[in-house]
Amino acid sequence: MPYNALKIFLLSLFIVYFFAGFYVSKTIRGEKYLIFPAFLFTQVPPQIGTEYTVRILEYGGKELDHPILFPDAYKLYFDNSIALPHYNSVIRRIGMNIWQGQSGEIGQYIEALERSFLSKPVVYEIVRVKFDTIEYWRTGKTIEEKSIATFNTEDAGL
Amino acid sequence: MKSNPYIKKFTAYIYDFPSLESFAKEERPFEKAKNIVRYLYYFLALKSTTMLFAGDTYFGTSENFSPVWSTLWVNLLSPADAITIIQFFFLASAFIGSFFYWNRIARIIAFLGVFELHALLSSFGIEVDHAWYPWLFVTFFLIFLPDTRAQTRHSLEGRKFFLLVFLAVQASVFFTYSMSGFGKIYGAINQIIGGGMHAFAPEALALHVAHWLASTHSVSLLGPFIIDHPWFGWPLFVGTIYLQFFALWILFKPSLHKLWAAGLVFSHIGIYVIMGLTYLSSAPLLILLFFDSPFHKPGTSWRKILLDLPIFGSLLRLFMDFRLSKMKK
Amino acid sequence: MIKHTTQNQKNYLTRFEFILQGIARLISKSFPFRNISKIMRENYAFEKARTIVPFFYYFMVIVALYRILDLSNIVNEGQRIFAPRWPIFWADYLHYLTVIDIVHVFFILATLTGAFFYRHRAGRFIVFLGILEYHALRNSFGVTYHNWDIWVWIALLFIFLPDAWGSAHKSPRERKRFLLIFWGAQAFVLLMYSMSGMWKIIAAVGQYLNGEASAVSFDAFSLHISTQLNILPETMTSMLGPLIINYPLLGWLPLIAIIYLQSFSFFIAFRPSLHSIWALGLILFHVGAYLTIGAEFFQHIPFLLFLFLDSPFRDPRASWRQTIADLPIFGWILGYLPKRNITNAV
Amino acid sequence: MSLSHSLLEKLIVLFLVSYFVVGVYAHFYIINQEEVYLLYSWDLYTKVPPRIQTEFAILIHEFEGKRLENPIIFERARGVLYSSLTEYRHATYNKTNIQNIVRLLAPSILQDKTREIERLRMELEKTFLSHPVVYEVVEVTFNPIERWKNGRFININRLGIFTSQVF
Repeated sequence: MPYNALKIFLLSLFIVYFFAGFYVSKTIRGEKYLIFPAFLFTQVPPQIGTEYTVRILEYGGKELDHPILFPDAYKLYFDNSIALPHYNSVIRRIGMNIWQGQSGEIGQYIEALERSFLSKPVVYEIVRVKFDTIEYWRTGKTIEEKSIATFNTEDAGL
Repeated sequence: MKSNPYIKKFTAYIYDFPSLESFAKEERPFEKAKNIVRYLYYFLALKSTTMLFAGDTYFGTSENFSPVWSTLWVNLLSPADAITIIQFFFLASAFIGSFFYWNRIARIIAFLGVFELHALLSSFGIEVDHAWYPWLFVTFFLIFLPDTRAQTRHSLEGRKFFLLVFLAVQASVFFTYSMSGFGKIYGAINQIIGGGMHAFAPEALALHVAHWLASTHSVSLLGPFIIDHPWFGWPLFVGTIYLQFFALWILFKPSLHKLWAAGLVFSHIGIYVIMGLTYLSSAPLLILLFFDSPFHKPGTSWRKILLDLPIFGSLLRLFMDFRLSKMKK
Repeated sequence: MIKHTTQNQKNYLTRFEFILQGIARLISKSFPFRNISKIMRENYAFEKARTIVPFFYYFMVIVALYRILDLSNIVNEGQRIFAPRWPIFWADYLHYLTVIDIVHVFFILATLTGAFFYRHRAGRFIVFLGILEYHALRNSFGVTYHNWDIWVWIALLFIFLPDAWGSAHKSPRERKRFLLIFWGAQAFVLLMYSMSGMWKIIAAVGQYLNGEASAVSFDAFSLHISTQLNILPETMTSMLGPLIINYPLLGWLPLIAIIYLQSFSFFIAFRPSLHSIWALGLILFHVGAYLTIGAEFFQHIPFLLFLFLDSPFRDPRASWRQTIADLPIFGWILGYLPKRNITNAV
Repeated sequence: MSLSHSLLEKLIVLFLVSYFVVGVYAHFYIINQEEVYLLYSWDLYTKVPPRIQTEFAILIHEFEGKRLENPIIFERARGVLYSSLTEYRHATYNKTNIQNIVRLLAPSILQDKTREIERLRMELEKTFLSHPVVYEVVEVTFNPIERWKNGRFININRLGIFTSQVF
């Protein structure tokens, strides 16, 4: 393989990988097997943020006395097949679609979420939470919590 | 198309990297590069033994075992057998690489060892393993090294090939950092256009830390300090973006190889101390590939190093040209 | 390219040679001892050794960084007992958690200075302090932990390296002292294995004489493994352990090979042609020890890789026949075979 | 402070020889007390374990109200003495581990030192995860290979049955 041909070949590998990575970074998971754009911490969270989270009302058929929000429920009711950061992006995707009224396209995310419940049936709410990022970390208090949808794993016939 | 002088001047400035020809003429760069390649495989061999000792702490529970396409053959056996086979294949391939690093087939086997290990680690849950990506790219590019019998003296051509591929190996490590830096800058531009918080704002790091620690329910040593004193985090975050984005630029500035690699190693320590994330798997590559870089001319003056710094170097150069032209008048 | 040894170096060599042969004669009378000067071919060896030592300091940075992953274990151990050793005497005035943070941060910073200033003795001394503090911390939880001993001793030994990196053509005296220290580090690593092998031989002779199961009996290895596995809960087992327990004969030769490999290690310091094979053997021993009795001992492997796999003293032109002739015992036995085929090969 | 050539040479040889000699010393004379820090004889796995071994041990007969028809030995008694493997690893690898307590408890039972028995029993039962636990201190003789293969002992010498109290 002549020297210049190798040079161009190696250079093109990097350029192709850059565009592949850039394209893949647009997908929900932000990466694909073997294509890793390393786009980490690219979006700075706003001062007053709005997030979507899951609030568990009933679990395993038992009514919970005080419903638990997702970050605390993660350890108790979810198997760790999906790492925590990806749960957040799956739930955010569900919440945004519902909030913008296109609740049609969330089927696959709901299914991914419900597949990871440790036991069924589960009744849970998608909640839109408004909070000051720093304050929420310090005290855990939120400015406003609004439930925008309620789901029951039994309805979807899972 | 007669090349435009300005473009020529600009590319010359960025790519003022002496052609590999000049490096290939000397004896030392080639010997150094060969040494480093050998130590890369030695380190891989060491990792393969410690992976064995760590046993199954690396592999998730076998229930959510969904093999990626490169380990589909694993469905014929149970996940436990697959783990043992791949661990031993990785061990054998790493030692084959260490002993016969001058032979391309051995290097291909070593790459396959890392490739299968990474595939296996990515087969648990839907999480793709990030730790072994740097080694995957490095062992892939190492395959293209020309076959260099350890004792034979090589032609100029052979040495040029070797150094070119070695540069590509170094580039594969800095490439990931440049992508990461580019991602942050690209994200910042979007956020600046969209108004509101962005990466270059003083509170950026404090917000990142608060959001990350809250959403992942984790703690870190200096996280609370950064949240309470956002201004302290400003130079750290902008400095990390600067270090990461210009990594590929520094690839062509060998005088800065060692300092830049040390800077990136510090950024990993910073990420651990502030965000609680232990991502150390590319630190050994930064250290082995850049701390004794074959392209670094010993005895380069501090002035040259300062002039090579991205942005600040060109500002300094402009300032010196300006002062020079004023003195001439 | 190998410079012939000038007259003044000749008498230096014989003196050093005389001392080492004295020790060898002390350790074993019967063993035919090789001529040392062959291993000290300065130029070629110096150029190689000069590139290996910096990577020892670069590798220390990697080790220091990876100690962060081990932090949680050390914190747990500290809760139970914390009896600081003399190198961290200052730990009595602080809470043990701050001591752990300080030692780890200092270790990383010390090795990073070492990575930049290994050419100066001060830089190498700071690296030694860094690893000494960490080693002391690791040993401050009641039970001594000897896995990191080798790093402390080699870092101490390398402090005495002459600052010979500067110009390539240093004086022969400088180069020889550099190689001497480098050879000292190799010999030290091999000495540890020889000591371990020696105790095994002594114990084997003792047990054999009073009729107990000894290292030479068929089921020795499976006895070792079963005793070890009996004190572990049923879920913690080793990959090859059950196999050797069920078929004890499988463990007979490997155990004898391990004892041979360990006890003759120190002599390999005088046979550079065997360095890489012996290092591979010792690495396989560590892997085998883990796979059978679960002994997690990986801290020596970097030295076997970096100091021996491409040893500067190995004569690149050595033929494999001559390497076999160097093998302890086997080479010696082959020596008595018809001289013809061995001599014409050398 | 650049060492003269021959001095450096002798230092290295002295270093190697002294490390060896101190190693031998460490083996013979510091076997019982605390090991010397930084110096070691490297006498790992030197003696081959004998084919017939005797050991003091605990047999768990009953815990959490369940009576076991064949009592389980301490090493296999997860769920009674320790909950997780890491906890077990710590329990056995440092001074306050359970095997040491049993090695002191058994002889004191034989010599009938009641105060010593009380103290050791309290220390042992402190590690039980639930109470009451009916356990028996025994002296077992076994062949390690057989014991690992099928858990059988050659002979069990029963020293005493106890029921753990809640403290």
